[in-house]
Amino acid sequence: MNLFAFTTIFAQAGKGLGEFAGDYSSKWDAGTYDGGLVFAGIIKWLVTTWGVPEWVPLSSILNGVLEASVFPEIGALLITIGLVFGFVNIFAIGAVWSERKVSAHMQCRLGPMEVGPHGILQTVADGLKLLAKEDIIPRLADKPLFALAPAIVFAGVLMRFVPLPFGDQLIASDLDLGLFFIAAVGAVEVLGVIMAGWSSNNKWSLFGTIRTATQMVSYEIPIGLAFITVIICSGSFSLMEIVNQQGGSLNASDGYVYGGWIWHWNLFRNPFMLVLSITYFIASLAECKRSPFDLPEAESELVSGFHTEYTGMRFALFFLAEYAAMYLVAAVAVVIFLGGWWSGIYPLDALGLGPEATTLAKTLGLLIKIGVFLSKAFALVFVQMWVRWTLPRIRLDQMMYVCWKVLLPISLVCLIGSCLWELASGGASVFGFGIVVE
Amino acid sequence: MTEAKIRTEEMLLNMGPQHPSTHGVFRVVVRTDGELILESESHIGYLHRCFEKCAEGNNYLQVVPYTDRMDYLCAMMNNWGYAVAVEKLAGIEVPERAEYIRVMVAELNRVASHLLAFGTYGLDIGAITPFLYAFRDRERILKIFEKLCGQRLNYSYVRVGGVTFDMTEEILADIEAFCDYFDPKIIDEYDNLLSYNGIFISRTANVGVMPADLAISYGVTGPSLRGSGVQRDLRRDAPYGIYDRLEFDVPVGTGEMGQLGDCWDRYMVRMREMRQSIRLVRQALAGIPEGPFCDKKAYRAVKPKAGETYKRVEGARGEVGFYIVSDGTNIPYRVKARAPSFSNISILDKLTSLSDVMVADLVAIIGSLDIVLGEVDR
Amino acid sequence: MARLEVGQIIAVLKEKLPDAVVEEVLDGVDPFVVVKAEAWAAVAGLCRDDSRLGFDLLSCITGVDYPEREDGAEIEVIYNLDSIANHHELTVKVKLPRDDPRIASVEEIWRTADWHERETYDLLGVVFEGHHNLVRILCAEDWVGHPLRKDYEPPDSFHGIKNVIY
Amino acid sequence: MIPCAYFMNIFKVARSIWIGMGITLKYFLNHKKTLCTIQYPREKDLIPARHRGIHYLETEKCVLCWKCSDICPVDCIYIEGVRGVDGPLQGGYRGQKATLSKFTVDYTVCIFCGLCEEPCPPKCIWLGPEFDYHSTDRTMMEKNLLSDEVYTESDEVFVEWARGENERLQEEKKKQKEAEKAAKAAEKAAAVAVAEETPAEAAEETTEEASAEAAEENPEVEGDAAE
Repeated sequence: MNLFAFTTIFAQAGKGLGEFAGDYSSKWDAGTYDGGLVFAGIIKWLVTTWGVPEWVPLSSILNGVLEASVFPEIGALLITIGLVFGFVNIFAIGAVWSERKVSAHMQCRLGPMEVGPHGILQTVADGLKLLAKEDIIPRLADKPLFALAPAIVFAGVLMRFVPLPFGDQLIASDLDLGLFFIAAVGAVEVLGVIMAGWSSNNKWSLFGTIRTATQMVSYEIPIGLAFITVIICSGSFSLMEIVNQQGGSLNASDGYVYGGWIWHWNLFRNPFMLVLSITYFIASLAECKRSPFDLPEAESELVSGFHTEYTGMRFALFFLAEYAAMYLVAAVAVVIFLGGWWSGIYPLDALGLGPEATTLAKTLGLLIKIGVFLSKAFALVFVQMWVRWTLPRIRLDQMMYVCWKVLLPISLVCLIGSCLWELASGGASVFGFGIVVE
Repeated sequence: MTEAKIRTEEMLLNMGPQHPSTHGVFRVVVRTDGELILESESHIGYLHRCFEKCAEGNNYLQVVPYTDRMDYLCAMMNNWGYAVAVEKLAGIEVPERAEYIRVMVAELNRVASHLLAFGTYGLDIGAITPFLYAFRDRERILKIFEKLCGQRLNYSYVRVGGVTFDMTEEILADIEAFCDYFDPKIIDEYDNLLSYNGIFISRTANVGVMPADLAISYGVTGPSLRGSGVQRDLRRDAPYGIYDRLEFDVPVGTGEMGQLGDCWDRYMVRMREMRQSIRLVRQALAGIPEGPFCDKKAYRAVKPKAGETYKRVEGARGEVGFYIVSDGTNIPYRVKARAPSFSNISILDKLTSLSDVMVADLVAIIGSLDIVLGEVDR
Repeated sequence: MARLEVGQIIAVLKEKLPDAVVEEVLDGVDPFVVVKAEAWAAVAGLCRDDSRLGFDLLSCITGVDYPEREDGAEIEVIYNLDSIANHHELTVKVKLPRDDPRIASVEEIWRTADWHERETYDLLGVVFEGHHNLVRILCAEDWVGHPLRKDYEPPDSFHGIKNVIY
Repeated sequence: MIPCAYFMNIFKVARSIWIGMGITLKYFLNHKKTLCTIQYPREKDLIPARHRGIHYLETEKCVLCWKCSDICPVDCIYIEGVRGVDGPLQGGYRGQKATLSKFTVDYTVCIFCGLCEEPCPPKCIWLGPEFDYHSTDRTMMEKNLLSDEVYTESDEVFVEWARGENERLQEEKKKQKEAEKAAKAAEKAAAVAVAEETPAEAAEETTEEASAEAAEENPEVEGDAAE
């Protein structure tokens, strides 16, 4: 079911990408820029408005790619993909390092200290080591599936970055069905994990695989319920729209969203949202196989779960996918509950918005929004790490219990409660402030 | 697809000899139905180092280092068990000071061993941080031992007729500092971090329930037996050394989180025993007399008369027994070691067949029995 | 149920099974009692089930080889019994001939005897009749010989692994 | 009531998780104070005086009594040499009333039990503070305590030479002794022939001879236990 949904939606996403790529520049020039391929747009914008000198080869290359190429869409697409991919990689490298540091500091240790200052390049060194390692495929493994699985897992995670914003207007493609897309494409990762475990021809891997399948399929339901609640409250599937609504629109008469205060966030929209955010967080831990739901790779039980037989770069891909998924679920939580790029402080949010803003203010505002968004997401990632380095692992049946008997009923109650609250209060939040829906 | 078309079959899973949670080279062949274990069969012997054969070729003094290597996590108790047996055989009197030192080092070693059991149990269940905390505190004890006898694991410290080195004032101060640091602050922290953690309780309570009569029949001793509610501690029931003069409680399982004798009970007995051990160390610290630390004559050469004896001491994992046969020479005719882990782990197959056990539970059960494979295989 | 001295324990044994006890040594380092090999299963059952004895814990099984004896009692199997309830212990010896040491298994009486008997079989070659799975436990399954026999010669190699003596 | 127990259970678990997370957060925030590791190759832990590491030998004190190699439970100490005040082995290591040609410990075998320290009469062998003795080659794991270096093939050559030299010395001594004996016998015969001696004196002489013989038998080369 999910898979079918995913194919149709992905087709739509591709269409959307193409459309945006086609007319991004005209929109930008006309000043009606409204998202879509903004990574490419930003570069174009930097090149044109900030006057990057001609002798910098970057600008000419970019200009060349963007304008002189036969298919400007492809150039923009490549840059967008490159930026997302680069972000995922750099984030994974940083996250692995910080995970090691966080765990070390929680355990009275120092963690990596040798490569670079405070071991900051340790992950790079590890990555290089993994690249240089021999790629072993077990003799009795199903070779094509075995080789394909890590790529599918990684692609499954990467695809979910498509409708995910990184800041105001910074989004690969603002899909109409963004949240649905994220929920649906999650199934691809399960497929990859099942392929990995099954093709390894290892009993431990098989155990890990079955656990993964059980776990991820189950936990999609509380996550989906959280999404549905947010969608009902916001009236939109689009992540951009959901975030913009949490801006509160204190002065929305001119069509711009200027941001609001912290109580405009979905988290405080009604008391059920608070509970729902916790259930979403717990379910998201399970979704990205983090402790205490790390049963698929429980190293003390299953050696290493579904990636027991993987070495070198293929293993690194699983690793990358895990950390990318960590960021992804955190960023989605930020979007749907924690106000996205809005800092919750009105003057800060309003900086650089509106028709009369200067270029400097615009740039500053954009950077602040990126910073706010990323720091919120990173804080959630830190909480994920913190949980991991504190809690023991739960058992398979308990995992199912938590999902079906705890999270699911609570989420359902929250869904119904949120609907009733919306009906009764007419859109007023916990703090009594109304949220203007344009 | 109808039910009849789905073919299911049981799976034979080979856990070990190299597996993160078997605590050594221990192999369990389990027949599973999905995650559920139907039957398990333990295989040991991968670490067999012919202790008993080696002991037949070395004299009484030379056997001591071999006993270290049986249960390398509480070597003091192994040394002591051997020493007690030989002393009984040869009729050697141990000086008073040596007895106090023995109690002190053995109880500290018990704390170190239980700390490791606590840490690795957390690791088995999936909590990694308690393991590091346990190692941090175990390190303090090992530092004291290193200062005392120059080694961190294989002490060979308790010898026939006394101990190897005298206790200095500095080390006594170190021990006291450790006691003050450790009890109760750190143990309370451990309890809060792991023992009473909801997930931990749900993983261990009602898992691997070991009825008392079954445990006794399988020869389970030590904290694992006490976890089933049996008041059995050789330090109190058959006192050796100066234990009859010291005050301590014998913690037993209470079944407060689930059934009596489950993994949580066995785990908790160890946590409570650590407090008692610190209590014993404090008493020994207060009462340590001046005097010689060993019987100098026994120190050089031991040559007991022909005869045989069986002596047991309460090790960290159970009763460490030595059956020694002497033929009147300075080389033992036969040394048989009763290793507590050997008997304790033999109940594993029974425990997996008693109730529905999942693969994750098997790890929890093995961890709660706290085996040392060096001792199982000797 | 109370603690009994070794003499009293032996008296109980003699009362119930008058023929079983061959010899009793009370003045050694550890007192022990020697029982007939044929009677061992009955003695073991009595030891566990008699309420005065109540030996619920079989602490240790030791096998000792005395090749220089030549009276058909070259191998001794020593059982250390312990009563957790009554706090008393007993050492029981059974003497067996060296060329064909056979004795009844007590694994049905004390489950712990299962592994201990396997160990004794492995290292000394004592055959425990009635044991459900009498295979080697510490040595490899295809090991030749019983290492704790005094005349045991270690093999030069085992599956191509050379025996290096330092 | 069941629903009540359900919520109590959730609450209890959540509370215990919160407490545990508080502990790890406390450690995280105070990590500078709670740090308990050291950066090993650059910082080193204090090694206590009693540490049982690699052996050291005060060669000049050694009396060549083989007590340490006798007590060693794993027989990893190999000693060769000659007893004698004037150092019959030219180039050998001078001990106390002995000349050593080989004194090695095989660390592939040694278990660092420290038993060799105690029986030594002049207390000249002791286990020092060094513990990081490592090699990628099994043959490099034997330490020559005489030079405090790895026992190499050139050392082996010297030991071989010393062994030969030793045998030669033995032979010479034996020959010398035989010659002396013969001379003495001849003397004695001559003395008997010339004059009478008291039997007591003769007895004294024979005991002297026997003790001399016993003393000379001692400094024979100890065969290497590995051979």
